[in-house]
Amino acid sequence: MNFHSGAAQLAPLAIVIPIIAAAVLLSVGRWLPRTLIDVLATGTAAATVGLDAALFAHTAGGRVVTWASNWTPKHGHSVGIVLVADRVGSGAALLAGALMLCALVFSWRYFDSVEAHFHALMLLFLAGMTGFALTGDLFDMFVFFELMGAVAYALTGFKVEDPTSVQGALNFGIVNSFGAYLTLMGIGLIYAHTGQLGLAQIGQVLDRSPLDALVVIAFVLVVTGWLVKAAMVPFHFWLADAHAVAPTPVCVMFSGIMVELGVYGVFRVYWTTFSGILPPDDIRRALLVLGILTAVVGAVMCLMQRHLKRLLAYSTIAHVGLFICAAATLDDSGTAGAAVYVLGHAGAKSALFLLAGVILARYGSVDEATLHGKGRDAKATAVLFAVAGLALSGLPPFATSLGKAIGEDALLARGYWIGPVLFVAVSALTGGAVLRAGARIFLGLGPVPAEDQQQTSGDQEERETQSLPRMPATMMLAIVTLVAGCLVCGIYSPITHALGRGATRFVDHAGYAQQALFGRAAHSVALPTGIDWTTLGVALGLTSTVLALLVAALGLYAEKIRRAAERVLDPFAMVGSGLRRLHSGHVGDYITWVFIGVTALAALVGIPLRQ
Amino acid sequence: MSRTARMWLLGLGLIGVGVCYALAALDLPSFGSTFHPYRDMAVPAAVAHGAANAVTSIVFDQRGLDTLVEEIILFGSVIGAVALLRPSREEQEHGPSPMGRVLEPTRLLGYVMLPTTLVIGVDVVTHGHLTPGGGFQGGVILATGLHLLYVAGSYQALDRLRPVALFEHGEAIGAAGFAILGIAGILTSAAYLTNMLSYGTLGQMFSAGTVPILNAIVGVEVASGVIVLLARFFDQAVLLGHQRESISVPQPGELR
Amino acid sequence: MMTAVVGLALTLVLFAGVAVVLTSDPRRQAVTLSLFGLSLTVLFIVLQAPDVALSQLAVGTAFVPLMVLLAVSKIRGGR
Amino acid sequence: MSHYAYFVAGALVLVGGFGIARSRNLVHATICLSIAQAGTYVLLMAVGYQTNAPAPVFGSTAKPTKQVVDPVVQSLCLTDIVVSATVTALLLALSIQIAKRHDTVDPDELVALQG
Repeated sequence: MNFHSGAAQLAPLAIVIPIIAAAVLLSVGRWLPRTLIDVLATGTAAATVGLDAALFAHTAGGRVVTWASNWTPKHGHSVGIVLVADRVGSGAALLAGALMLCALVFSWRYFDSVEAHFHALMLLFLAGMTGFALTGDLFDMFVFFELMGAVAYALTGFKVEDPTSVQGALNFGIVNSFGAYLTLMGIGLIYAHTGQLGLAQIGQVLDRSPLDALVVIAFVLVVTGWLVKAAMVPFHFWLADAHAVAPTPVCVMFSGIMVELGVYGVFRVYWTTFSGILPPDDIRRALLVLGILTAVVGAVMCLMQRHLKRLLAYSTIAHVGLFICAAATLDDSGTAGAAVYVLGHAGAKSALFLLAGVILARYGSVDEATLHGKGRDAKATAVLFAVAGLALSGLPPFATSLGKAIGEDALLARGYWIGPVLFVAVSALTGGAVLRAGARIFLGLGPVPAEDQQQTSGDQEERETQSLPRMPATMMLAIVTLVAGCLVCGIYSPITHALGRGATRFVDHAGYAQQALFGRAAHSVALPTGIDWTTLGVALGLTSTVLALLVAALGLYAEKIRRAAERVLDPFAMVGSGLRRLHSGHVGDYITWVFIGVTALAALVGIPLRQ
Repeated sequence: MSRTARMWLLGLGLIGVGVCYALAALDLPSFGSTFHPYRDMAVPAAVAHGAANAVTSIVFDQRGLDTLVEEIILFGSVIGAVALLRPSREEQEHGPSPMGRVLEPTRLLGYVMLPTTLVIGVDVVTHGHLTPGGGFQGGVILATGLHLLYVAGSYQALDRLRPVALFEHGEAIGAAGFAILGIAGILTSAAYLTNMLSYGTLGQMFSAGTVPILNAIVGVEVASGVIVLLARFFDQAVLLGHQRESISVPQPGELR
Repeated sequence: MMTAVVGLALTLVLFAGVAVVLTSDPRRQAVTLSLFGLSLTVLFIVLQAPDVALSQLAVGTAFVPLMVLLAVSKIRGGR
Repeated sequence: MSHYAYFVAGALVLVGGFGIARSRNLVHATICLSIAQAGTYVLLMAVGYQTNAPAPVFGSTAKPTKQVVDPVVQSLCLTDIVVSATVTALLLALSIQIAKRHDTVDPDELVALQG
């Protein structure tokens, strides 16, 4: 029994180093030149990446368990808080650190920052995400969730001069906080029922208790907060508002990892605490239904956008739907697929957001229609945009394509033929929308789209820098790193295999408790099936890429076709505009949808369980 | 969505969630029961570490990590609110607006209550491990108490007593202090945030190890943070005027 | 006896909460919110939670209503 | 009667959510959010209550006993109160900025983010 290895110190350090740096920055930031602030913040992010990487390396043989305040358990019981780093958790922390590093490098030439507030907030945001990924305690998860949230609201509204910015931040703040309070209600219920707060400890009690309404509702309420963060339909409304207005480096963190941490939270809580009592078939069906809905709504809304950051935000919603579907297979292969997909998506989508930031810096707008043909001279930006767009649409050998292939395979193995269809369709639609926007902006293809008053245009977006005639080297470096990362994770199999084995550990309910509470060493695990490139995977990836190009072309030249087919497509157009009207930017609507969503989730999970 | 549609949908959602919650609540142990497994472990643990106030022991010792993060939430929110409330380009300071006559009794009440509140605040912080209260409660009392000066009608006095920059440092030092004391736990003992000092005798001033120190640090952090936060809100409400002229667009007729 | 006191405090909290939500003018809401904070304080004292009661008293009856008042006066003054 | 406290807690959350959804003022909505959060305090405290047990504070004289009201939920509730205050502060700050930029804090009139 060993809770005191040197590696055990890594997890708390990865959480508090950014906190200490943020405090230092706040205190002395006003006297430091901007360059030094940048160096300090970037250096801290790099140090955190180093700690996370060391932690990730140590999780090869099992989980790294840390009992904070040294309250190591006796006979599996403790009053303390445990941090449990496994492959998936420490991988998420590592990804958060790496994205933060890229975002901070990108922002070297960004913002005329007021003192060091922006940097301090970003570092606290990193601390919150790291803690959420590493903790093994349900209430501690809530606290880290709130840290992530509070800092994120402030970061979203950071451009206070921008009218839409503060409104998006407020919508985000109210909906997300309300979700968090529902989570806390769930925690209260489960605490009353089990008398425990640790994930593993609660799981141990639930393993031995009968299934009743309380457990079902507690599960639904607990995951509601995480699902609001994950932007699952119908909890997703805040996401597009917040992404459309947040500063570009912040969008990278939101789309690249924060939203994914919501998905992580759902499955972490399911596997460690509820998987011994809630039947997997039931949970799988419920999550698949909502995951498919999320993917479809996100993809359709994405296609209808002209505000570049909003377009990317809806594509994130669509991809979250796919992550949920993959992980909802509730087996190791599907979980591995989701993990690889998240990794690849983080690279491609973050690069696209940064490119949108570059476009904003250069042309003072992120509106696809306004920018028509404006980007003809920006060769490097155009090439990177196209590559990232193709990666998003599932072109092999990018990691997005590999993750998609593994997910499709896992869903097929469970008999869900709809899996591959959905994955290909969503990749084609979202990738197509991105490529269409790119073709308009950089190549000037297609006619200039007509004005549409109903839509959020990207013209009011406030510049975040001085006007930049050329892309600075630091921005270029951040973007190239992200795209390259997406490629490397797709072709360098040790990374995928590490995540695959990690997924097997992630879904090991008993093993988690044994190691966290009793210090027993983890079993060695085999690689899940189907996590390498297959002919089918490559073929489906190529299919979605070709379809994406087709979608882009249709988007550019469809005006005539659409008019011709107007009568045939009329019902679809009505659905589309109805769907668009639901995204009203009204916080009252959003809260109403939270209630509907909770009811729907509870019905999906609970009704089939009634005897 | 129209208002009517929203209300209908909301009604549906409220009924749905209400029914779910009621079903769950009916399965709870009845109110006031003796089923508290965590309590059964936490109270002996608090006593073993010499903390006469079991709540404070849980807050700073057993579940100290939660409290660290909670303080960081406060820290981050204060930075966030300060950043969000920074004066924008079209605003400028224009001295405190006249607040009207403050009644003499009110003014007197403010001046009398101020020292009392501050003493209570310090007492609540320093005895947090023994009696109800602690760094957080005491910090809020101290910070809010200081603003009784405003009730006393003296914004100038408040402004002098409240060098905001200094309190920003206090806040940062408090936040960093908590985190760094945690690292000291790694260096001296086995784990982050370990309560590494001697536990003393239950009920004594110097007991419960690091708990009183953390309490004091949190007191500094919370008092400073709340002062900075309130200062920013006061600046907005009292000092900053909105220069409407500078942003108003000239009407077509005026251009001639 | 104790049960009746707890029940009374809970009812007080519930009514005060509904009153806050139904007060549509935020300036008056600062007052009802303060009363709601006070009723929660009473509930926590009755439920043998002096630490929480003290927190709630400081935050719920003084700090938060004060911020609300300041925000409302800024929002009104700015218009 | 034995579950009354739990129902009050749930009712506060629902009432708070109801208030946000029909709110015509963002400051009002922010306050309603804090009412919803108060529901979580009440639930936590109700869960930790034990009839006729004393508070978990022994002072320098009282003899420690295990039969006290659950101090764990009280600690959670303290955290919860801090979170509530800070989130309220942030949302109020955002409301002030919205009022400056849009000249209104009525969600019905804020139409910048659609589609």
